Amino acid sequence: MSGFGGFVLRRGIGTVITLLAISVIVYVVFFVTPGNVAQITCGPRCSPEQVHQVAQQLRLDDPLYLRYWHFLQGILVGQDYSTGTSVEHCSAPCLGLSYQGDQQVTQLILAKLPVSLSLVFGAMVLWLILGVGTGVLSAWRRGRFTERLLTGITLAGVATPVFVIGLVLMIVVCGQLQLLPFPQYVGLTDDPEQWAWNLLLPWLSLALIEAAAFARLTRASMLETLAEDHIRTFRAYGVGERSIIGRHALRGAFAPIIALNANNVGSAVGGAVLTETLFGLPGIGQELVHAVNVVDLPVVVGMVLVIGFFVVIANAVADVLYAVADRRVVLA
Amino acid sequence: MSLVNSSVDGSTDVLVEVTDLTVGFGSLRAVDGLSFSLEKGAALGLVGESGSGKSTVASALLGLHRGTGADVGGSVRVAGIDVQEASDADLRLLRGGKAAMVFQDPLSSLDPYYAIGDQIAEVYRVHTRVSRRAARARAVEVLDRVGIPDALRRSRSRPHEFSGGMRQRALIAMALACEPDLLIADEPTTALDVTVQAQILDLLHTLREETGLGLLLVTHDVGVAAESVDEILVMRHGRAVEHGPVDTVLGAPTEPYTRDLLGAVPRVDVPRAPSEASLTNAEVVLEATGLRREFGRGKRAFAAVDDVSLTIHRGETLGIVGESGSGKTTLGRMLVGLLKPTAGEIKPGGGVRPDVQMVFQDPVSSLNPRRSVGESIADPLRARGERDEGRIRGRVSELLERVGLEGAHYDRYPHEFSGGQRQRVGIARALAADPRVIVCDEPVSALDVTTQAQVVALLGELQRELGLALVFVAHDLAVVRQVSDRVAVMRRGRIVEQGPADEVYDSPQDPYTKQLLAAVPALDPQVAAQRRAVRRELATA
Amino acid sequence: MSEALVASQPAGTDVSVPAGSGARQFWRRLRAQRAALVAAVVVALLVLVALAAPLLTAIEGQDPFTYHPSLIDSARGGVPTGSLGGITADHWLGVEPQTGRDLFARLAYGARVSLGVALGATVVQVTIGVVIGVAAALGSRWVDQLLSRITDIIVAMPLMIMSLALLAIVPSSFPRPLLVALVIGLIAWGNIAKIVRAQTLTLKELDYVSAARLSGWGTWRIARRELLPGLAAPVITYAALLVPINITTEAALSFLGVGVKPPTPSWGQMLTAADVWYQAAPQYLLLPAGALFVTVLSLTVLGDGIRTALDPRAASRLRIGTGRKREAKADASAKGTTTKSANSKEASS
Amino acid sequence: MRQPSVIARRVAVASVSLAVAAGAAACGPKDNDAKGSGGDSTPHKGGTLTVLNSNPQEDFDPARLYTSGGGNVPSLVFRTLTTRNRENGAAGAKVVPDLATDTGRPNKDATVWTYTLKKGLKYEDGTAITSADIKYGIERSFAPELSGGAPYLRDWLVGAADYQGPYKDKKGLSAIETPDSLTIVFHLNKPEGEFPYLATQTQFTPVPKAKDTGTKYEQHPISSGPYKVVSNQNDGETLVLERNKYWSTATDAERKAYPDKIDVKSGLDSSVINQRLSSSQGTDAAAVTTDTNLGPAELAKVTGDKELAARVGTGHFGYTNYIAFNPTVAPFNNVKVRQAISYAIDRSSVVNAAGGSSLAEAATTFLPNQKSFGYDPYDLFPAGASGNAAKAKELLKEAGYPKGITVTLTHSNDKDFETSPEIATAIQDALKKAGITVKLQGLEINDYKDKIHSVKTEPGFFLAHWGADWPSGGPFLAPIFDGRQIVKDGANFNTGLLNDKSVNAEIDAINKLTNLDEAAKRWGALDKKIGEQALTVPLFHPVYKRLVGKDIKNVVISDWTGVLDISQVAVK
Repeated sequence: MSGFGGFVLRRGIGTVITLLAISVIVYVVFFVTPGNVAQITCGPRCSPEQVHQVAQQLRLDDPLYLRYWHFLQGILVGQDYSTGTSVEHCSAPCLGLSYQGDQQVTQLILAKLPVSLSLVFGAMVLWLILGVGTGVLSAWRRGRFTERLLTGITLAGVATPVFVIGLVLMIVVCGQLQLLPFPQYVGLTDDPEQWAWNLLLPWLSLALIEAAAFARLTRASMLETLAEDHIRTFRAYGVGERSIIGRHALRGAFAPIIALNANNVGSAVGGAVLTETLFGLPGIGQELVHAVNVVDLPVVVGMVLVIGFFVVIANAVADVLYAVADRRVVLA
Repeated sequence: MSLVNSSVDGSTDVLVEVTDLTVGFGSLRAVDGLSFSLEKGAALGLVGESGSGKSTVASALLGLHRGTGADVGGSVRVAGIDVQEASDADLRLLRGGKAAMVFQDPLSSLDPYYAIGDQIAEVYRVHTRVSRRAARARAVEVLDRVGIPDALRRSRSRPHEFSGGMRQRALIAMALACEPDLLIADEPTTALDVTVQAQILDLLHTLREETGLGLLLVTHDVGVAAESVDEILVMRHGRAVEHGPVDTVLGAPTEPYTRDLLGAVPRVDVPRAPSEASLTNAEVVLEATGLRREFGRGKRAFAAVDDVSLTIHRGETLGIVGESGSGKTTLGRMLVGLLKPTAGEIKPGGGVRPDVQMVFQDPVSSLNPRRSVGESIADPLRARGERDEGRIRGRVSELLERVGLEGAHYDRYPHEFSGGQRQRVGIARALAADPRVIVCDEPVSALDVTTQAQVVALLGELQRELGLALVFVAHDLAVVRQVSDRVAVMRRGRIVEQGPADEVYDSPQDPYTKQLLAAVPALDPQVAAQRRAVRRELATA
Repeated sequence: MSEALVASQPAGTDVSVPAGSGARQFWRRLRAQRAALVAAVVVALLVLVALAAPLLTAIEGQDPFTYHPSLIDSARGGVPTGSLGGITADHWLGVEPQTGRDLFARLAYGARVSLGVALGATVVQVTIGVVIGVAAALGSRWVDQLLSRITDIIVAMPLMIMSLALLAIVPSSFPRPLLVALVIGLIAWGNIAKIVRAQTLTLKELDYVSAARLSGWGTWRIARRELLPGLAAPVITYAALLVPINITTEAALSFLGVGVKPPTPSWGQMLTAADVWYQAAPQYLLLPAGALFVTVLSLTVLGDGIRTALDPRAASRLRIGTGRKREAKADASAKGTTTKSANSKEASS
Repeated sequence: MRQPSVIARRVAVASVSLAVAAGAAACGPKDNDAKGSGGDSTPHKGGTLTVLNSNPQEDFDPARLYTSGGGNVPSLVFRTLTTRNRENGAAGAKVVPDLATDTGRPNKDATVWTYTLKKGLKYEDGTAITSADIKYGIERSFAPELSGGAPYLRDWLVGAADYQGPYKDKKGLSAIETPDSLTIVFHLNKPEGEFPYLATQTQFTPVPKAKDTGTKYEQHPISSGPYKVVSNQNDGETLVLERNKYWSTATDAERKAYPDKIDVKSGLDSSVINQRLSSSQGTDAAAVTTDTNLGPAELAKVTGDKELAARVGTGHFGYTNYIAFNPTVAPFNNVKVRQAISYAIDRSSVVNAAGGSSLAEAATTFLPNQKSFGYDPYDLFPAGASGNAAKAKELLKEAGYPKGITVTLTHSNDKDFETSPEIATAIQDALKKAGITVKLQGLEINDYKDKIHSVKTEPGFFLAHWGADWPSGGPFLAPIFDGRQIVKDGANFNTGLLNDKSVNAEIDAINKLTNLDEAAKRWGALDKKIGEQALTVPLFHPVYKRLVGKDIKNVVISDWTGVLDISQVAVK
């Protein structure tokens, strides 16, 4: 088990370094991004004096390294801030306060994360079912019409941007057929049924886009496995085609599917911007784009770190799952 | 048709009846009009070089060509089932139920993702309606039967957790699970070390003795066949060359091809004419002292080569022999400088740059498929600064001719050559650097015996002519004896025995060397039986 | 779209030692696949349309920029007045709502931008990916650590966000299509670098690379002569996948308002503007969507074809993903083997 | 104010460069077509109204809100000294009393304004509203923590320029006096006849000092209006408002407050909002939107459907989209060049780009085309519908450019259909005929705003827009053309850098008028006078068309906001 402990430790250190590097990059990039933050925060018709006051309030006049140091301090020991009438404490790890809403970034993230996670994990189930199912079918019916049809459909998913798929689905399914409600996020803990019902369409839109990659991967891995010697063994022992496909060929595709899936889940947490936007799901991606537009640096840094964290963690989890799926692999 | 039917009705003991079998893949005829039969409990060896169609025959017995687009003609009856005419369901009953197959590479022949016991149980359940639990019990039983210790626990392991020999035992266990009448073994020991090979052959022998299994053994190794079967069928280009009892075919071959084949097989018990160099105590060209090489770090570190010292003289051949994992390849790579030793040093004799080159095992991967062979051979010349195209071409052509190819082959690509020819290209490339030493890492193990003999002969010739020192790394004891003046036996990274070839082979001192030599299959069935007895002794000792 | 571009593909780690070589074999094998041939023809046609856009629109007698207010119904939001979205002999595919600009001309010129941006970005991604991947695989442990870490960081950065920021930083005088191609290329090379690193790690263990080292060549020359050709198959295959992904990325950036700027047409921009028109003027949406679909489909099929032609061992198999490496050669020790598998794994995550 | 996110892109949201939450002026006749489709059109109390919005109500602090007339949703919670008249059309552009008994009593030169509160006014917790609370509310809006409101208080109140709010400066603003709990007096540093308009803004809402929680106040602002905030999630993304039982129609003649409950759901894509309103399923049948207009594509669909068309409300907000010139940059320093462009402009293609003739009306005046602004329909450089290329060429020749000129048009990259690339390309195409080659310079929105609002970086030729803080010429013309409002080192809106003594003097003179009708006429005349300098090319005034759910009744659209007034809507 010490091997696993070492793995966790190494990955932990790697994660911290990666996230630190990301935060520095974001700080630098947004430092040179145009947009007078104080003016944006204060309002367009603020006088120069007011803008100056706001800039002081937000420490915008400090040199970049000091601002970054302040940010690190917040993470390590938290930070105090004034609401005007009282002094509040943002406890460590504090990612700072939004320039715009004076909200604690950590709380903002906690509010948005359930939405993004609901979207991504639900969609994940669908894209695995759709993608792997399609992949298995097309590996089985390889070279026949079924396979070509399925390939075409999944590629259509890739080729059509989500804002087109999603909108058309919504107009048809919710507007014309009235099969589903127009999506509106409902918390999982508030009402699980409504949660699923409302998210079904976003899940489907996101899944349609990702499914093709899984279908291709599944099919390719299965065909590769089918060409391997051990399949010949089982054929030579009278094992039926169904079992060969379903048990042996599919099993060979597990590990690569896990790897791809982890990759996609990790990046979709912050990457499903367009899906969130279209369906009005108040998730990380949507908030992040908004924060970028108003140059709300603390929010941008915080959100990017969370997204980076998920990507890194997803990959670490994938490595573990991969090692479980394929026992020949050792964690390193 | 009616004839065949009557033979089944006539309750003769015919297990396999192949009549005028042809198998074609497109324009290629892999098997061309082959007929033979096998009685219950008998053992037939199909022997031939690569491309002779022997494995195709094995597949045809189980109808494995069905649905692949191969063109199968003639008739095949196995255990009373007409393989050509049988329904898919009947064919599945045959496969594994009446006739089971054991494949060459035991690792890739098992599903890497499932426990071995589960895989055997799965196959068992295809043929017998039993519960999962009963099938697992049966799996443990057959695993125990083939000599896997602690079978219950080991049945839960996955293939990669087994050693090569264990895997092959597991495959044999799978074959035994449904108590078939016929065992088809397709090169069952080719991927195994010689000691393990002996164990597997012994196992097959015992199983036959005890269960009365019929055996069809497909192999390229005449020695393996000699150890295991009653009858031999020598194949070439899809046709039968010679067919008869093992003693007759091996003892008094009538066909010239069979004679050539037997002549090419290296013998472990035949001494080599010593080279001049070994007699004259020539100068030392390479000296290695206290070599050690570790892989991995921390807890996973292990030494592939540990405290190895060698000297190599001009014009002599040093054979390094050992089984897989013995560290012989690592040692070879250190000698040429592809790997840096963790400890110890390698120095050229007389302080001259050693100029060590290498000939690689795999003729496929040792040449860049995207460059012409001429370009590959020219590499050392260009690297040394030669810029004159004409001179380069001239030298490369010369080298190509020297190794028995044509100078005009300069612009050809590796895939246009056969395995043996590619190995010649590899030799030419090594020569291009004007080396004093060439390390040959299993240079012939991927080649057929006849080709093997030619390449070995070429190396010997070159050595005499150019005064090269050769380090010949191989697992095949016979080949090593054939070429070496001195031999070093390696085991687990160390040299256990080193000395003149004849001494090591004829009066081995180390028990491991003895074990190795006892494991070498003999061409003479009588000798084989003797060796089997010796092995039992060694094992119990 | 962002979803597509973050969908990175894990590394292919099998080492192909293609039996064949030389351009002739490649073409022979490519020609043997009908689907790939058809796809190649379609791709060629698309490229041709893009290149010949000025000529084609001249034949039509239109250009992509001129407004035709008379062809739209201003009171109804600017919907084209004619039937089928205003298809006439003058306007082969109808006109754009709100402006009356010719859709055929915009589609043809849009192909230039979309394909150009996507190809440009792919070239950047492949170049960076190959350089970083090869350097990491061949460099010392420290170089490898450093480059792999940088790759991790790039992979963990949300692409959309960095694009938004970078596109805002660069002065507007910088040619926009070039900028979009550069930004996509500079941000999304992580996965290809990982693939190349894994592939190079395996390739460099091959005997012919060792032989080249024994010949006395240096690392650079070996990388160029022995490794790069071996990387061609996986890189080309992956690049064929990247092109459609990049096209949709451009579309997504347009959707977020930072793509190629009007009046320069691009398919992504057309899609973005058209999606709300899907009920009122369906062909406005269907044209760019169809063009994108055909492009993605044919590029994918062509990519598979090229892969198959480069690596016949993979014949009839489409490969994006991780292959489990065959266990190593006879002499590899058990431990060595597991470490190797771990390497290939590392690269695929 | 907040910028609408890039994402809320498809439809131009009614965000004046300034006013977020309120809209504009009304369309002519009282539209019967906006009534609910049911037989009984009489509104009743009860039910739940759903509001589907694209932008979250991120600011819900009265100090931070920048509204015209108190906003739509905010005005359900915040009552102010005065408010807008909640009636259809031009009548809706009038200012009426709210908390106060009248619209304010000025002294002779309109520098001192006195208000008296109605009796019996209470907060949601039952405590009494006092004039001191109003003063405190205004003082809060000076705190840097709570910045965001309109600049007028700072500019007009005596000694307010350096005031930093009650958190830093406990003494308070001496310009505001509260002699007793019902009276409040404002001292201005110059005459401002339009002060009653200013008093409609949310800064004039009472904030009880004891309940002030600084920047957190917006999570639960204390209601003085008919509804109180029950829940405010995710920074204004979902709001639930329920009745404030201490509010009474007896003291509030303006707000009808028919529904019992109001659910505000935002963060929605604009096309989704319109789709939901047109489908009107479930709770969407009783839904409206306060920030999403119909876009051209949706309009094309809606006009073909009678049932839907009957549910579209049309309104006009005082708002102008225009081209701005910087006369210090060549060649725009030459008035003939500016005139040439004015003549050359093809307004019909610009209108099409903005959504067609149903969503935009060609503009030849800077002031919006409404009576309350003193609209005078002049057309100084008649360009017709599609531009007068000949006249433009002639002027260019006179200006010394016989072969035409090449100019760079700066615009934003936002998809707002106002200063966006679509409009810019339409202008590019339109000016081609007159031999004017336009190069486009598209800037990211923040960059664009920084550039055009700084005298140091202001480009010569760019797209701009301006919206009314209240329906009068004052806040429309003064920030843009008053020479004393040129800001050298901050956000400057006088983009024409006009500092004309006669203009300045006329602005001062009109500000003294407390008769607003008379003032309107003079604003109109001033607009025409400034127009002669061709510092801007007015392009179009937007028209707002919005759908309502099928159960919605009593749709009132004033000329002040241009959109339905949520306080009048009924769902039963």
